[in-house]
Amino acid sequence: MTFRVVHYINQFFAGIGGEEKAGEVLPELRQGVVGPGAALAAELKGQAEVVGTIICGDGYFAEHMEEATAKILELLNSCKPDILIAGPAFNAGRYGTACGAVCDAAAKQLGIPTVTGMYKENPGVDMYRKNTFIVSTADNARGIKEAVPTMAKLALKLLKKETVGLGPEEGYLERGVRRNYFLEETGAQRAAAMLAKKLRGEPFVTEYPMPVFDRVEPNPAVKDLKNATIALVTSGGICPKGNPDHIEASSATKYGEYDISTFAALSEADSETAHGGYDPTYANKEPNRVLPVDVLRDMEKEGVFKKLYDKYYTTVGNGTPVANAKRFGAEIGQKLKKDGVSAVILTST
Amino acid sequence: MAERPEVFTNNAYLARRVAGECRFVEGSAFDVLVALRDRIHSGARLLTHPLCGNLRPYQQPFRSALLAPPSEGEPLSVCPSSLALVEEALAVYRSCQGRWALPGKIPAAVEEDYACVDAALMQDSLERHGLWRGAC
Amino acid sequence: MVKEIERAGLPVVHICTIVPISLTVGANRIVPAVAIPHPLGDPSRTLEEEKVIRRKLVEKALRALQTEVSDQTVFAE
Amino acid sequence: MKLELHKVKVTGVQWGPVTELRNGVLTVNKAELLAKVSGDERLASLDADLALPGEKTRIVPVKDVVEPRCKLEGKNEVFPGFIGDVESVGMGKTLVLDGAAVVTCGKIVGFQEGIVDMSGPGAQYTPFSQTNNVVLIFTPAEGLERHDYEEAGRLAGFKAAHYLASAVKNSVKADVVETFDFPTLAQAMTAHPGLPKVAYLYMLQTQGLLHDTYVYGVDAKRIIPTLICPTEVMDGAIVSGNCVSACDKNSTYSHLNNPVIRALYERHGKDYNFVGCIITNENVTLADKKRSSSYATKLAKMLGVDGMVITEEGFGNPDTDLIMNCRKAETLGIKTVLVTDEYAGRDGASQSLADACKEADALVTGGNANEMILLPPMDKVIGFPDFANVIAGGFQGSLHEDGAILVELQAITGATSELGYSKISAYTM
Repeated sequence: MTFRVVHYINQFFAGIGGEEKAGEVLPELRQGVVGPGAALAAELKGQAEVVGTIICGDGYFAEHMEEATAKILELLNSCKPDILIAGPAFNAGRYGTACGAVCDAAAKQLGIPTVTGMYKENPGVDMYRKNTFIVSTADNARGIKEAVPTMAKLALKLLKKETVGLGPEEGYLERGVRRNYFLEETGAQRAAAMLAKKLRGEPFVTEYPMPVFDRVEPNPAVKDLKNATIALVTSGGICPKGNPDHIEASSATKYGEYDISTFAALSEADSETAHGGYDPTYANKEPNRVLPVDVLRDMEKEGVFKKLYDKYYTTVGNGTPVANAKRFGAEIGQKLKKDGVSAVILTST
Repeated sequence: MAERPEVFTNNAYLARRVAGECRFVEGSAFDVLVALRDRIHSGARLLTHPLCGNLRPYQQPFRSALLAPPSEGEPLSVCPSSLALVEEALAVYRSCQGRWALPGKIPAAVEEDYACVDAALMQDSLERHGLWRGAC
Repeated sequence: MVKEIERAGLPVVHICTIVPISLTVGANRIVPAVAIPHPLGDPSRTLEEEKVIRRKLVEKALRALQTEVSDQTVFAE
Repeated sequence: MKLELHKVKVTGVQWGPVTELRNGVLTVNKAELLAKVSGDERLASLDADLALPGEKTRIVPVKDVVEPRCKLEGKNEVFPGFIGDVESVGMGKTLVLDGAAVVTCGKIVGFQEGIVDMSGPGAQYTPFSQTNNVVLIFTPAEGLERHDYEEAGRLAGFKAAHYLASAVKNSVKADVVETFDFPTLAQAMTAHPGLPKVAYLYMLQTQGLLHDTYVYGVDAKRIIPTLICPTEVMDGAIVSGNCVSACDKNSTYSHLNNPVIRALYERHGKDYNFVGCIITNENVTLADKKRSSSYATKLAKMLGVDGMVITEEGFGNPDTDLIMNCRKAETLGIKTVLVTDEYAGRDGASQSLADACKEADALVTGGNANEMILLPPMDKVIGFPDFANVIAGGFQGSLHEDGAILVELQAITGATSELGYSKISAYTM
């Protein structure tokens, strides 16, 4: 029996069009292979068949994630697939995110294995690496020759329920997911051997690496404060009253960007905190206790520095996954840098 | 003599055995941890570990802990190790959110066993502070 | 988050209550704040007094931004 | 201290008129066994059954597993403080019925105990699918308090294990004699010059009801960390009163056969000089945790050791003890290797330990206890199968109509041993 494969691709790889079509192409199912599916089918070497291809525009997916996912799952389910293969998306951010999201949903709701492919810096990697196998690809479509055979090989392994090895051997980006396996020696024998190596100063491999923290070099100080633009960022969850963007009280998946250009200070009437990690009474009563707009506005008027940046950025630091926090920081940093901000005050609770 | 420690619990079985006042939290074990965290934010220190025994959050519906209140007249300072412990405990609970055993949602006989074990693990610590009233 | 903003090339000062956590998340310029539910305020004072406290913290933060550092630095006083 | 373990291989167990051991087969007079074990008015009923490797048999819920042992020569008797007097053990000769085990089975509280499958996919996860098991099944007297019930069940296991070994001791000859000779500290300090000195820091679960361990009959939460001779451990100086979390509780059987002691002894004189074993506890209060970790690592420093294996028992709260022990030892210049297991969630994506430190750079894992396993139905179930629904690692609905059980490895006795008894590990996929 051959396994049934469904392939997910975007409007560009389906030959419908580029960016101009990204928002228009709704999820659709075509029988058999489309575009890069031909190369994939060849690599599956008759052991699995690409029975259908689902196509969706990246822009449409990004803007209608819930509806698009539901529709794609429905189309997928109608094919009775044994596996979903998505992409590869290379370094295309929205395409990568869509591939990851579709794989995640297929695994969770249909219980099938999934494989996709992305460049290691694609934002989809950090968001979905735990939920699917992401084969490491080049940053552009020229890498398809290397990507497709690796994806096909991994897919066949998953279909045959063979043991999947480590990321570097199999070509996928480490998922950060723990899996059990049996070794030749008992844990005690391994510990005794590891101690001998550690004492001799020989290299040894821990079986569980502790979470690591990386560091960034400090940037140079602000030389000319009088001409500086200062921006405010907070992980204390301050947001406009009513939390218009629904920033989550914990495990935040988004951050907010709000205009304060006309504010002399924040107040109980216009702001509140979305943060669920502390008692919100004090921040709701006087939001400047978390985001000191009042004082900074005064100092701007006094000419201590030139300008308080027109917007502030906010999220909730409570239980927010490291990958999300990293992405928020990177995006906020880029925007501030582009707008000529000189330095940032970040407040946390 | 240090000030009387504060007992936080959602376990009525334990609360009945505590001599004197008890901060009873209506709700889940997670809610107890949130109450502990807020109290730590206002300067209290943990005296007992915020995770219980060997039971996972999705098994044990009850959670109890002892806190030392902030010293009167001292400037407010948050105990970083207490905060780290309670945050780690919250993370353990969040990692299995949706599976928590909740008071009133498991068979009564089993719930009583859980209540008893939670109390038994606290008994020694309560006795040391003269807060254990004993069986009732 | 603080680290990624710094990585984008902007000096960042982190005003936060629990300095060890700030050190763990990799902030380079750290100013200790008042308390978790109100890092830049103190509800036991009057609003005017609070604003003075807040002003002092922000001034300290601006001084930190004007100070060259080569490693993680806590600006306590 | 010198101890000889006289091991007789047991390859089968059966009921019969006389308790004896012939050609590897242990025959047990059931009435005599029950008579020896009963007499505790706290137990309303007591029964026994047999479970052999390869049989389609499931035992649930398992409280403890005890290896049959008794003294042949030397002072006192095994399990000091319970069977034996409180005088020192660990010298002379001890008979071991190698390949046999007493498994105790009773529902002390409605949630905590483990599963042992004698065949099928679950069998490879528990060492007690390989032993010839005499199973004791008990129920409590009306209104019995849980502490008393736990103690009665614990004692029944020791009595049965001691009875089985004692009943055959005069008529068997050892297949293997293993000799363990630990020198005095004075000698140990100067032995094997040029080799680094190592110790074993042995953490005992001691948080309270169903989370206790006893040393010479003393509740180990009452001890200050201290030294113990490995041969004392082999004579049952450390016994388990811990019934919570089947996968990583250290049963009395695994204390008796502590694999870390064995592994360090195998390398003794070759890779390092194994000078001692320090026991410490895992408490509820943070003050106790600080005191015990400081005291235990200070003892190690006083012994002048260069390295140490540290084993944990349990998850969550004890992770704090493990990390404190590690950090304090490394700060004192003692290189550590930790043995633990993981709770990384069913998908393996959560943080494995509740605590961490950068000094913990050498860690051996017994695997992720949350990984799921489907245990197919068995022909015979010994014990109380309905408890799979509330057992640790089980969940509502885990007992299927056909008798299959869907559980986390956590429910399987000894699956992710933190003494390093099993061959499971985990890797980051």
